[in-house]
Amino acid sequence: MSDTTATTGGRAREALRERFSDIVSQLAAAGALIVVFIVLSFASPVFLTADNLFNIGSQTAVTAVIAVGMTMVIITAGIDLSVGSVSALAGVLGVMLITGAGLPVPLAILGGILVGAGAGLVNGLLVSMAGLNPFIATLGMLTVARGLVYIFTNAQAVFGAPDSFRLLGQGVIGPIPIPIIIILVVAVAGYIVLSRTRLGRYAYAMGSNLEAARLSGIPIRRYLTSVYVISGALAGLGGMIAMSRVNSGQPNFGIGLELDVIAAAVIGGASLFGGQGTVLGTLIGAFLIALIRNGAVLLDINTFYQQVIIGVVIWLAVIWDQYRRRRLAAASE
Amino acid sequence: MSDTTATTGGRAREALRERFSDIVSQLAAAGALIVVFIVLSFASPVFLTADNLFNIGSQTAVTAVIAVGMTMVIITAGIDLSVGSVSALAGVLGVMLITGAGLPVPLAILGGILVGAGAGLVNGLLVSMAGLNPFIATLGMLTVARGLVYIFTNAQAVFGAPDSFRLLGQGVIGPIPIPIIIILVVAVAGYIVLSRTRLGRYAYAMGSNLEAARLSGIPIRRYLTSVYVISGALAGLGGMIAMSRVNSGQPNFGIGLELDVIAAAVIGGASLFGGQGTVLGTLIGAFLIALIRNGAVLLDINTFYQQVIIGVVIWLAVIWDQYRRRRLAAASE
Amino acid sequence: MLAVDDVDLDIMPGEVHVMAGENGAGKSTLMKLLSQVERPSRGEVEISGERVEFHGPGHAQHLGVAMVYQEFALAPHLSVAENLYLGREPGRGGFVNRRAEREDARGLLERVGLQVSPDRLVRGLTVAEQQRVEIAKALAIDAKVLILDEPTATLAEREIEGLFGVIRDLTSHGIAVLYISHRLDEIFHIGDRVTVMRDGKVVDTLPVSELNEDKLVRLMVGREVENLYPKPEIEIGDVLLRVSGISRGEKLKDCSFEVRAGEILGFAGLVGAGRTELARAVFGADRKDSGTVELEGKKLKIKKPSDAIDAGLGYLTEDRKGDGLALQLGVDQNITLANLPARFGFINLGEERRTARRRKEELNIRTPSVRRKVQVLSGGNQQKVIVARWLETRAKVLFFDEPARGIDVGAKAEMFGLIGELAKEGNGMVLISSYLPELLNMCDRILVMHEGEVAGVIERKEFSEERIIALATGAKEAA
Amino acid sequence: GAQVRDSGGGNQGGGTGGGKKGPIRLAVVPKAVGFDFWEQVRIGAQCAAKKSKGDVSIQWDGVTAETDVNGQVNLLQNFITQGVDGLVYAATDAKVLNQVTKQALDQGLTVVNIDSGTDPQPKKVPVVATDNVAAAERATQLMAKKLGKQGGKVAFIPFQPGTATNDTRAKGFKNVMKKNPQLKLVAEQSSQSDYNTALRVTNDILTAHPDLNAIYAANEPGVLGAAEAVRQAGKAGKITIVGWDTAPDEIKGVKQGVITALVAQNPFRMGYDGVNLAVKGLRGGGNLKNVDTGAALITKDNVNNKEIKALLKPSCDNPPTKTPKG
Ligand SMILES: Nc1ncnc2c1ncn2[C@@H]1O[C@H](COP(=O)(O)OP(=O)(O)OP(=O)(O)O)[C@@H](O)[C@H]1O
Ligand SMILES: Nc1ncnc2c1ncn2[C@@H]1O[C@H](COP(=O)(O)OP(=O)(O)OP(=O)(O)O)[C@@H](O)[C@H]1O
Ligand SMILES: [Mg+2]
Ligand SMILES: [Mg+2]
Repeated sequence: MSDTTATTGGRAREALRERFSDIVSQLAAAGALIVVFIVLSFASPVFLTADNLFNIGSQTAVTAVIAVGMTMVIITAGIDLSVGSVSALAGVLGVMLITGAGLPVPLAILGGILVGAGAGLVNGLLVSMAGLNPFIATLGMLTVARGLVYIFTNAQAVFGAPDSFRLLGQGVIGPIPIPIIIILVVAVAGYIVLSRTRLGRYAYAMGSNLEAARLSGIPIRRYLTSVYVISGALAGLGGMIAMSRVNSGQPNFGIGLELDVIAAAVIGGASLFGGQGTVLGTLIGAFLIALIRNGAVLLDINTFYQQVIIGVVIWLAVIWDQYRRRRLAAASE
Repeated sequence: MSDTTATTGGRAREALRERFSDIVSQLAAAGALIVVFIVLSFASPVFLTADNLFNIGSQTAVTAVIAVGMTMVIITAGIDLSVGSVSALAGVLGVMLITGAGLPVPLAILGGILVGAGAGLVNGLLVSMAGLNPFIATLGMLTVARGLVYIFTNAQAVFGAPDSFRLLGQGVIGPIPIPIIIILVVAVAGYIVLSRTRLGRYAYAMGSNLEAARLSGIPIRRYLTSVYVISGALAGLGGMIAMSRVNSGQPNFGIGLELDVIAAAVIGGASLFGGQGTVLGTLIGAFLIALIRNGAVLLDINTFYQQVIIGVVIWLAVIWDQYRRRRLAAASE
Repeated sequence: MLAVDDVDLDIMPGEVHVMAGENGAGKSTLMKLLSQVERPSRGEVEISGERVEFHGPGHAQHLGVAMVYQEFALAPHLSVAENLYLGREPGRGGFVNRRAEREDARGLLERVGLQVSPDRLVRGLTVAEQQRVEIAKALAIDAKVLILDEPTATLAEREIEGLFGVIRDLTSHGIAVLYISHRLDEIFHIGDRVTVMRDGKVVDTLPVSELNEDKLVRLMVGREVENLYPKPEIEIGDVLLRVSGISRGEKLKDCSFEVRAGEILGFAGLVGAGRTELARAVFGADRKDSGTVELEGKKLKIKKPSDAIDAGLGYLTEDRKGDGLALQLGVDQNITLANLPARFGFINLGEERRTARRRKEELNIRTPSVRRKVQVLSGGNQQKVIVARWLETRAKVLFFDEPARGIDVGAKAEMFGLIGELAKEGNGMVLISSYLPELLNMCDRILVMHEGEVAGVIERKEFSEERIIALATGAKEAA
Repeated sequence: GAQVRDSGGGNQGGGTGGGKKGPIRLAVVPKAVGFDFWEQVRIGAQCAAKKSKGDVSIQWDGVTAETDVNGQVNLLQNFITQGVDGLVYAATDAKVLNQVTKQALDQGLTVVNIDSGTDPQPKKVPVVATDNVAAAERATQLMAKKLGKQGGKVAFIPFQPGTATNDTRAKGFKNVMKKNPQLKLVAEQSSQSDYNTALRVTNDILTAHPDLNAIYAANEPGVLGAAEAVRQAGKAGKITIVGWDTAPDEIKGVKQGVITALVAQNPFRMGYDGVNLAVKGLRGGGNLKNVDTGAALITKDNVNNKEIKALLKPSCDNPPTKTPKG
């Protein structure tokens, strides 16, 4: 009998560990983050200055904000390749709303977000209604949105936004840059949505077993669509931040951005097969990438070597993650 | 008993239909291909000229060849984002083998292919041994390979290859451009591997249900790795073709190529969740994209609008595919 | 953790050695150790005297250990033939001889009496059909030891007889069969010796001759289970659900039936008769060509499952993994999936946990924590989780499609008890099962299907296996 | 046997190297679409087409990235097969595109290079371009003069190593740097032709080198990013920024004194003269001469001159057909 209890005791411990293993991948990424952080603190005297850290924060805002939306999409076993183009489209149109239509800045920002949401809606409908593979649906949007932004701008940057527009991407509240505050707000909101709301729960359920979700009465189409709308809207917000940082509408912005964003989510433990992923993990992933980039410039590492290093570090971070998971699985027996 | 036979009869039909529905997606894409083809023949007088068709063929070679390898990877529920960079790395090093090491052209081409295979091997080991998510493993390779090619060339194109090197990408045998012949050879080889060999069978099995494959005693790691090696090798071949077409080593070649390649496979009916995909379908997908690009130029469609159109046509092609499948599923009852 | 703890087990050639035990007792895990799917932390396996090193499933097969897994190990995108010989394809030099493969496949399918073309994709088969493909796949390995993990969970009487035929044939050739089942009658029917497991330990190993049902149950559950089919006395109310004229392609032809308050209606029929299809059509899981559904007299417009659920219907599917569970989600999250305790879109996590805990106790779901991923629960406990989900929806009419699949006697009794309770509360229950005793004991009426048609409905007082079989096989005299 | 495909005949009514009557169809191909500079080229080209007598139509198309050499080769080949009368294009790779030019000439097309020529440059093919190296040297010298004898720390923001434009502008810069040892190159980080990236790397460079004295940026996004970063660091005017191109905000930067000098090419004129030369070649034939479209160095002092204004705001009514030295 005693060993039976021992066994059940073991299982209880294991149950704990399992919950744990959900966050462990994030911890692993976090581990990598911390290592890189320490290395850089020693490698560069200026790295640990408030200025630089705030800089990194602001620079990461765009990726991080968009990555939160991407995480939701990935959790549903989907993917959104269009975030780069959509952020450009939304950002540029947002700026045009100010310079062209003369809208007040806050409304224009809202407008930009809505444009993004609109693109997301198209993605969502293509996936949930037309039954397109998310990869194809959003790949199409990637080229369509880019084409549109060129058509609207004739490929010319849009200038002439008032300095008040700079606030979003360059402003500070007290000592804290507004972009960092935005990251926090979006992250907290994303965390709540994923862990506390129907939408979040259904996202996990749909990603884990779509048919089971459907048979459990979840209105698949509505919720699947909403997820892409959110991703689009956040891409729009990200675009507005990016444009605000340069106080102009840049039609060429965000080419290839999707890869960074997806990498952030996956490094953070999201599974492209759905059902797995967390906001915290994604943030860590985003900052890991940003940190490497920042360090590379501070140390004036040759651009070419930077690419090699970034790739290798991403590998190492995730390998470490895997290793930690294995160790944990092993320990749990 | 007569009804039993009836049912079995029904089931036989069902079997047929199922097989059918696998090729139907290709047919759908083929349908789109044919439609686009006909439209263009009417829209542009020069479209149907031998020259133009050969152009299209030769220009598609690179994408098509690489897409065959990508198809195998996708069938295993994997993905290879690194093909663009790897083709550049392999192509440039291949050219250097001629200009630098003074190797005879055929050996240099082989060398390029081996470089690609080497990169593929790294991808494969990262996926099958280190257990990395294919997306991350190959995303890392995407930046690493690109960085390496820049480092080796200092981002300068490599010139000085003999005219004999042009053969691969610009040669003809009789009236037929060699690139087109290469497409055929690779496609046939790919078809045989996928449909007639263990490797192909296991690729489908692993992509369809990895656990089942493992339980059936398939040496997962070996076969998974081989698939990435093949993809890398074909990326290498594609790279050599591309470099031969410009008779020089272009370190910037193939940026973003992976998206075209993956799109070709998915339009051709490959499923990113694994277990589905065929060489024929992928070829059709590749040519569909190429045709649209070519047509857009012939019809002098504004470049910006081109992007929108390409995106929309991709959507339509796949929506049509979905629709056909549905109709078929319904019919099969 | 220790799913299996210090187990000694020896199997004689030519014997059918039954493994019995509650859900989560460790049967499957033990078998997985034998077939080298999982690596034992301690201990060793000997086959005909020789110690066996761990080299993974391929090696086990090579040594002659074949296993039919409780959770199917088939590749849905591959054809039946391709699955049968997966990992052992005929042909040389890396090439596959597909003709030979297809031919051999036909032979195997014959042996398990499965009438599907070897070219069918496994994806398109019913669970029952897949089960038999699994068995055929194991037969393809000429094994010294054949392990069958709940092979009959999804089979109907007829097919089970066929399977037993196969097993006897094997044992007569000196092949040892390890047989896991929760069906007592089978155990006595086919078994030579029985090993009972509980909490990862062997309780006892006895020859069948020294056992009777009660004793076996006591060994398994560790307590008395007086009545397997506790059917309460309920006076039937008036019609709750009226389904009329449902048709769908070839599968369903003008099916009508009604369920009364407090009634338990059974669906009987051979595999492929269309029971599942009928339930799915009513529930809105599949589109229907025609037919109407009325609940408490008012006509329902059911386009998708959510409509049905809102209206007060529930459907527990027969394919646990395929369309039942969200494996990456926790037990609690799976239980509340169809009826999330939420306000304004926000989930009440506390209530969710309480609900889950309550159901865990009620159904005795073996898991240390309700937050654990369903993935790692034993087959039977997974089944209980889905049952819990549908109990949560508090539906007026509940369809249970093979609900007893793979759950142990104790649990079975508990669950049928529950079904009784629900009926008592004035709900209508529909019980789809391929295991007649369940229907005969639990149901007030049994609807028998044949080739997508309602062959007939039998009142409880007229219940008899013969009549049901007759209707199910479409024999004329029954009509 | 296999042989290299001679640029396979079958070309519908190509040009004849002069004496061409009737309508003319020209393909005008930039290095890449989607950039302000090339939009100016397009406007110039269309202006020329509109003004030139006889029916001259132009077909504008390009790849989306300067790095896509293969793409440009394919594009031009498609135009040749399509049977346009002439090509007016900017070579993304001098040596590679030389083949295409040959192929075009073989088929009797008239070819004109704008912005960047090929190597070797066929005599029949004129180049309408700025001497990038020379212009880069002028800009860098001005930077050196600003920093004076004590010199200082300099950062370089290239945009796409390996492309002709980027490398010629880098060459001129580095030539002058060599001649001025008092100038120290402390950072070289690419902007990847993206404003935000430029801003990011300059941010970080300023963090790493608080005592930075000057920045040389090789194109519009680089200049804008550098200026923005300097502004944000509160060092406007304290750091010398010289760079390329003339986007509105760059000009604004000059006026505000954030940017010291800009190299202004004359993209409008490249398109304009390019097309005119092609038409001349097709109509009259004869040999066509190269055109140096020149480059103006725009500073706070001359930014308001009217010829500079004309250069910055080209209109088809009074095309800036010559470039002030600035
Ligand atoms: N991969 C795993 N990780 C953690 N625990 C596991 C794993 N697989 C099984 N278990 C646990 O081990 C115990 C035994 O599981 P097993 O599947 O062997 O039970 P079983 O006897 O087959 O039950 P059933 O009759 O329901 O199939 C269960 O409590 C289960 O939760
Ligand atoms: N998921 C499915 N995919 C494809 N065909 C199916 C599926 N489910 C059932 N069918 C087909 O419908 C027919 C009826 O299957 P169904 O499951 O309804 O029979 P049943 O009476 O429920 O028997 P059982 O439930 O025991 O399999 C089967 O012959 C099968 O071919
Ligand atoms: Mg089991
Ligand atoms: Mg059924």
